[in-house]
Amino acid sequence: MRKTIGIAGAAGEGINTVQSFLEKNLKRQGYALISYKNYMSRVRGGFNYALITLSDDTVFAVEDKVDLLVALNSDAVKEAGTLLKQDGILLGLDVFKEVCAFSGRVIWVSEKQLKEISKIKMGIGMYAVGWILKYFGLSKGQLQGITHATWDASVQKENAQLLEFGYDAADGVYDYKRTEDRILVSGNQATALGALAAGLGFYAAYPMAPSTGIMNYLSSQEKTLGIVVEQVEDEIAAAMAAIGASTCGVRAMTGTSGGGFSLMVEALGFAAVAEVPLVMCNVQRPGPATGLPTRTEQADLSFVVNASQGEFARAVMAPIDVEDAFETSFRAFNVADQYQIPVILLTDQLLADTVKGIDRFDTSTLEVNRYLDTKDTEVYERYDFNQIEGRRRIPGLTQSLIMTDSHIHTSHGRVSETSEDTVALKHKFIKKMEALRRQAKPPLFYGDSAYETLFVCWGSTYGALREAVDLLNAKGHRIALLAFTDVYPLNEACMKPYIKPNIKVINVEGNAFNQFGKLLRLETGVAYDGTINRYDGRPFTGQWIVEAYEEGSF
Amino acid sequence: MRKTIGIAGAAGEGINTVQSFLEKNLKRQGYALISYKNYMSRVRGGFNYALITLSDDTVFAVEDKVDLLVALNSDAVKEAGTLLKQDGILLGLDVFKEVCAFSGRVIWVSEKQLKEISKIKMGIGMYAVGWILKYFGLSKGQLQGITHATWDASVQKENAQLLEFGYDAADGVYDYKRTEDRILVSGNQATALGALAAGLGFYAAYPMAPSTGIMNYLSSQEKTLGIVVEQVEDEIAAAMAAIGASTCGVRAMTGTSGGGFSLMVEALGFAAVAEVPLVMCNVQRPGPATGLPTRTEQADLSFVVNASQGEFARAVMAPIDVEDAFETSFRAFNVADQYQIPVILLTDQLLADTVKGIDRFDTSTLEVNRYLDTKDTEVYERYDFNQIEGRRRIPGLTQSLIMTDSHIHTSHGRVSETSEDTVALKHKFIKKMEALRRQAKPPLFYGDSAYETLFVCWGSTYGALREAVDLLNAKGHRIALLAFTDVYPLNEACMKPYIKPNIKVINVEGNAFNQFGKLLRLETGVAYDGTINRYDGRPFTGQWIVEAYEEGSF
Amino acid sequence: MNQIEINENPFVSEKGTTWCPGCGNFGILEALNQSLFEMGIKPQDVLMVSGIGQAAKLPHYINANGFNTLHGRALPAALGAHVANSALKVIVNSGDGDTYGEGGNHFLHNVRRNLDLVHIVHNNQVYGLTKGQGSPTTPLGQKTRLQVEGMRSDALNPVAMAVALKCSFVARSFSGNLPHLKAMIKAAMAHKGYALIDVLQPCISFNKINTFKWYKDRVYELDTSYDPTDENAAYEMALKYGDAGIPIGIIYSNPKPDFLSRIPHMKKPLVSIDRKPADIDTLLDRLT
Amino acid sequence: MNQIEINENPFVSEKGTTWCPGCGNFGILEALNQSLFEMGIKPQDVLMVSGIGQAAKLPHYINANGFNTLHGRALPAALGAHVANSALKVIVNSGDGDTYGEGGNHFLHNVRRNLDLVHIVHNNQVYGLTKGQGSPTTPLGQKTRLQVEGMRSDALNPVAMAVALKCSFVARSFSGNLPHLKAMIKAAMAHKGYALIDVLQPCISFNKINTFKWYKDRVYELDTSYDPTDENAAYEMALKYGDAGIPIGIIYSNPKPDFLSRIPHMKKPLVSIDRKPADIDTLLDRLT
Ligand SMILES: Cc1ncc(C[n+]2csc(CCOP(=O)(O)OP(=O)(O)O)c2C)c(N)n1
Ligand SMILES: Cc1ncc(C[n+]2csc(CCOP(=O)(O)OP(=O)(O)O)c2C)c(N)n1
Ligand code: SF4
Ligand code: SF4
Ligand SMILES: [Mg+2]
Ligand SMILES: [Mg+2]
Repeated sequence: MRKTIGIAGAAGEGINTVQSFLEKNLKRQGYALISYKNYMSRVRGGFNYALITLSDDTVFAVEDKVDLLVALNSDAVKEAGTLLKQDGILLGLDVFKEVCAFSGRVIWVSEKQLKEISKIKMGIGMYAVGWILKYFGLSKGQLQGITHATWDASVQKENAQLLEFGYDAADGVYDYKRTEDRILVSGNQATALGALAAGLGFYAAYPMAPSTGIMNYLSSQEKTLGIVVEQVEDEIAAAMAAIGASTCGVRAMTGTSGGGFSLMVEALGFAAVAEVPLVMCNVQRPGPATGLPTRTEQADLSFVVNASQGEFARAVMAPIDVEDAFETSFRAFNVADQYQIPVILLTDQLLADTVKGIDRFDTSTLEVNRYLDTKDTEVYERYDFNQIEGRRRIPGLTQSLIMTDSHIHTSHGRVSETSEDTVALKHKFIKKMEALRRQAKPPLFYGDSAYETLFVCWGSTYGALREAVDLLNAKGHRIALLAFTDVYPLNEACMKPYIKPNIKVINVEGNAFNQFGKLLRLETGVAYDGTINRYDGRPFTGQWIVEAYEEGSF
Repeated sequence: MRKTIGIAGAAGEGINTVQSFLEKNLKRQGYALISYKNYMSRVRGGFNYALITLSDDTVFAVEDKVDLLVALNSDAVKEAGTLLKQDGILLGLDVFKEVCAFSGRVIWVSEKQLKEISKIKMGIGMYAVGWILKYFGLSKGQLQGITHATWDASVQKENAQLLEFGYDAADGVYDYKRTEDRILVSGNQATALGALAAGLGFYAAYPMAPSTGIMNYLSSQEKTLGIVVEQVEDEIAAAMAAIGASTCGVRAMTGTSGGGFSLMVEALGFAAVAEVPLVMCNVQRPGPATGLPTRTEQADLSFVVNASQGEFARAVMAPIDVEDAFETSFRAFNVADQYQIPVILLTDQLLADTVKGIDRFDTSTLEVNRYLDTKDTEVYERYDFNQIEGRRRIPGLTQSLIMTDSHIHTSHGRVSETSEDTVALKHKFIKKMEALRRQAKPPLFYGDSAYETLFVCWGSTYGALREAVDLLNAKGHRIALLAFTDVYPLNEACMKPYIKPNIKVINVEGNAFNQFGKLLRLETGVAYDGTINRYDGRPFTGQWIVEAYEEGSF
Repeated sequence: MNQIEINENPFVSEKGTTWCPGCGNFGILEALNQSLFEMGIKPQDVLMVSGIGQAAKLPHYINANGFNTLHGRALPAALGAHVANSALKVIVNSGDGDTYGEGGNHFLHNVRRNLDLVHIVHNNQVYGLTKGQGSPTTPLGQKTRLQVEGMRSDALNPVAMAVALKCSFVARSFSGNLPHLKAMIKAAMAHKGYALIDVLQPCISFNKINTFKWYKDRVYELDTSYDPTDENAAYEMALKYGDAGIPIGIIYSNPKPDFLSRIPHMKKPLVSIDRKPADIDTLLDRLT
Repeated sequence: MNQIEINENPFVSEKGTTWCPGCGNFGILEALNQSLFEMGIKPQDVLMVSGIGQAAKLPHYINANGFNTLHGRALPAALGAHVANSALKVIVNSGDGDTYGEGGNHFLHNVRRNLDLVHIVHNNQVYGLTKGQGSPTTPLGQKTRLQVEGMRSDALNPVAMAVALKCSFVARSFSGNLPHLKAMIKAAMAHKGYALIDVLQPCISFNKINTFKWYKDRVYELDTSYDPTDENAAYEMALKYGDAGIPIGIIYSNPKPDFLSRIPHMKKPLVSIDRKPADIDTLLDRLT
């Protein structure tokens, strides 16, 4: 069983509320689910929709066509034909009947009746929540829990009536038993939680869609966890403040999207040469420049891999799903401390705004390693050229005087212009890169072990690609995929286990320039035989990839 | 004949003055010459030296060992042994005799005698100018012209005596006839002159070594040419102001070094998506971060090729010598206008601070092309997706209302979020890149046409590499070189004419990561068989490359 | 204005906005449309420059030349545009975050340049487009969607800062007072030099404190006896903000040469100067 | 201080500088060395933060913890460092270009935060390290190596701007007046909140106008009767600069809670808080 619910309307009409009521309750009912927001860069109006795909099995990406569409306004009713599957069901207000071109089943809800129950603008939303929850087998008693902190008693009462009105009108079709205790987490939250698990103490950022959710979540936990989240004046300040805190021994992070990352480029190189651990999250959106603020693309990879003047060591990690966002964000801090380098977490709007019901994170198995030097001898070389791993002492916490510097410097951090120090520092960076290459996490393999076609992807494309692999293999193809989280630097040998004679390698990326495909070729020598690219600001879905694959002549 | 003069001392001791007197007069005498400054990041003190290599034939790089060393202080006398060729001559003050370890010929100048002539601190400098000019065959009368705008009559008189004192003490060894009328230009000046020839109207920048010379030169010509040079508050403003001026129809440029370029990254993407022609010069210095402010490196190539979020069209050009800096800077403006793109001029401290006596630029053959649309119909699509070349109208100079925008937009510049516009813009960028690839200037070939080894280089490395090719071929090797000015995008077929069976390709770059070598492999499929890299902040010289080549096992 | 005139106003755009219905930005757009039309200016002679934000969308909603740049970067872009073609009247529209947050440095230095432009700041004391974070002008302690425990920085008083920077024209207005705002825009347009109008602009979606009513209850128009040319008095007046009342009007007037007047060799717009490669020949002569 | 005490001063570094002999920076370094020593502070408890420039080299010339960051970026780095470990006393040294030019935005906003630090601006009214361009504090019309026809922007008055930003401690001093400068540094160290000291610092190599003599002829110490807590009076005093005299001393004093006091849950330095992965378990509970 796999069903997709769409909730469509304008910004400000309550899509988010309906979505989160549905998600929470369906998850509690035991469904696996994943959701994604498709929204415009405006606060009110426009045409937005959320998609929730649920299943009794694990689910990796939303579908693009929906089984149930909640139409919050007339535009949504108009779009029903494009959004719904042919055998889908539309829930809409009867007053919009005449604009409807959808030929399938429609539940026309009487606006008059809704208005009699409540004057709130979007009665249809609450009605739909009731309707859908019954459809998916919830008992009427479970409606009790549906409420909102800001609702007063009268609003609560009317909403309960709307929910019941919808519930009573619905067919109860599915009935699944609660299977396990899941948590409901978005990609941005998972990134934030990974950082918190790693001991994040300071987060500095400037608001920028689609990264703001990380700051919002962290900020709401400030008091609980005793951390400091500071909205700074610009992104330069964000990166520098994080570097400042890290210099003084606190795990620190900044987050932004591409435009903000552009402003952090100089600070990135500073963290590298000053050998200050730094975690920077770039939640990609389509560029160039302002681009599409609320949409998705994977087009900042080459940029972050090469950003900043000069040559130095860095790692770039692109979590492939919500679970991986947590793990990778956690791991990024250890790696940053281990090599005293900047680590870039490269996510995107798709992952950031994907909400998924997943297994609760097990914090008991996580190990924090700060790689600090706890000795406190008089003599200490902060920048010992032969020491690529840790052994850091923190100013103020040691009797050694620590100099943190942005120039080419001596092993004590004093400005130097000698050839020797210049070369020694370069070689230190090269050694760090070699170590990173060796320990890079190998790609995840999924699919038919006797594959004839090997899809290669990175980051958030994994979810849809995995759905596509299943769909294609079900049709008789022999396909597998590799999904990379650690995208830079790559282990030269990472493709060795997977390259066999007579297979085709298809590069699948959410950009037009095949940035990862080229990087893979450069670093491992493996060239792709074909590509599937999406770059219209919309996320891949399984079905979209299947069609692209079948149309392509691979 | 090839001779190299070194002038060594501390910052503030007059190296620049001695250097420029020598350069001007030796050039006028008909010598071909090239010079380079090796200096520390400080205003007074330290140990700096200038090198002037002169020849009766063309000369492409300074030598690292000198024939004549002017030692302005005791440190310089101490270093004489390392700087001078064994058969070289040292000019030093007799009071520093005891620190001298140089075993060759020394002209000890009596400090007492100098002081009797003049109380000015660095009498030895003027003495040396006289000495050296006689050595290279100038007549005594030619000393008359040596003066400085800020000198008053008494200073002028004493300096004339010092010059004469030195002149009389020297052997007159070389005597060459005036051959042709050369001009003496530095790399930074040549870049500025190219821009001025192209019709530059506005230059906005923030001071940063080693790029400041461009701004200094342009600023000094502000009134003569009726241009505006503005020192702005930061590099972000510099790039944005240049974009603003270009938007309104004026050829505009900004210049900086890596750290400043880092701050311009967001603006770079803006110019691209707004389709505003923009010329940005990055005069590289070693990074990361503050790095080595006054030294040289070629390590920003991957950075500028990939800088900024998203995917768009750009061109990167790295002039290979002073003459090429002029030509390329001029051409950059035409290309920027042709495709309405940002063009990055990538030079470095070596080229910027190299002064060369060269043929006067012939402005009569230069053709400015603005690719403007002079029609003035009501309907006008500023961002016509099918029009990759020019056809630009300027706000205020047309009856059409022009919208210049940083989002994904419609062909009229209105913010858009549709898939269609997003894809159309991407395809437009791709088409621009294809056109740029086709018209990229092929590499310069030099050397033995029956080469067994092919050196590949880009930008300023050409000079030293060319000297090295000559030196090696004279020793019986069979070597040629390719020097790239247009480094991105590369024409896929650009290496075709040069790849033959059984040759070795050696990549020669002023960095450790072989950035161009990798780009070449990625874009043309040609892999290098070996590399020669320098990354200690010092420039390549012919001799250095020869030694690296002979030590390497190529 | 009667209906016919309104219909003839060439600045009025039919294309619709993405602002929330009821947003204070509409009042600013309306005031601009009317002022420009009434002053007899042609859309072709105006360049509307902006950064990114709700306020910064304005160039898309008015028929004139538009230059919608990057968040925080309207001013340096305006500098270049103005130097290139001073015949174009530059009007900058930007939010409080855009201007005083991300773009704070450009504000400082372009005021020092005394660029001849009109700068209308849509000051809603919040980040609108990014959904409700505090801005530099949000008061200390005020709670926002992000700053759930309240703001931790002292609010910036942009008017006082502009006075301290000796800005040549500093006004405050309110988007809910159309005649006043129009008067300020017209005075700013007539001023040669940097004309800042900080406009109190309610954000109905994210600022539930500084609402239409909040502003309305506090703003009062400056007395005609007030002398905006006295710097110390202006500074005192600039400090007035909050429950005790908010003066609107021209707070400070300090006429002085504008940027281009400080470049004596600039006799006509740069864009109208013809250039050719041979122009550099005299420069080359000096290098022989 | 007698010779023995000087030799015992642990802040004094033997390593030499790259400043020009005779530079005004030496006076600032000396005043800092002496003040810190006399206040009985340990080098281990001090973090010297700077950007890039001649002034910004100072952390390399004093025995203490040092943090030599990027041009213009000392303040945000100091923000992070201070939040991480408030037990370290942060002293920022930066040039006028560093602070008010490239770093202008950070200055605005960290003053608003009222970060508890001492900020010593080496104001030589020129860009020293890059060889003589005008800086934000170079007067209008003054000629420089780059601005051969003279500056085209009004000079920034950093003291007036700091007052307008309600900076909690604003002082001006002169690097040629060691006792005064030491007194200012000590007062700034004692102050809890943002303590700005704008120090007039001659650059003997590139500023041939604002020389030692030029400053000496103009500076005068503020009268003891002067009340720095009166904002309007402070503003008037801040405006005094130039031939009519330059007051030095504490121009403005406006005590108020510092940044960390505004975060009630911050009870001890962040760096001393022990964290473990299981800390998030309560957060996970809320996501079920
Ligand atoms: C470099 C960069 N950082 C952040 C953003 C995201 N962003 C867009 S608008 C905005 C702030 C809007 O606030 P304001 O300037 O006050 O304008 P308003 O929406 O309130 O009118 C931000 C932070 C961006 N577009 N670019
Ligand atoms: C991003 C960046 N831009 C420019 C520079 C070059 N730079 C170094 S110091 C400096 C200005 C120095 O002036 P100031 O801050 O007044 O310090 P001073 O040398 O006068 O003490 C500049 C522009 C740089 N290092 N980084
Ligand atoms: S969010 Fe606020 S500022 Fe933006 S359009 Fe809506 S009401 Fe206006
Ligand atoms: S250049 Fe000026 S500021 Fe820099 S060290 Fe020399 S005198 Fe001091
Ligand atoms: Mg705002
Ligand atoms: Mg300075």
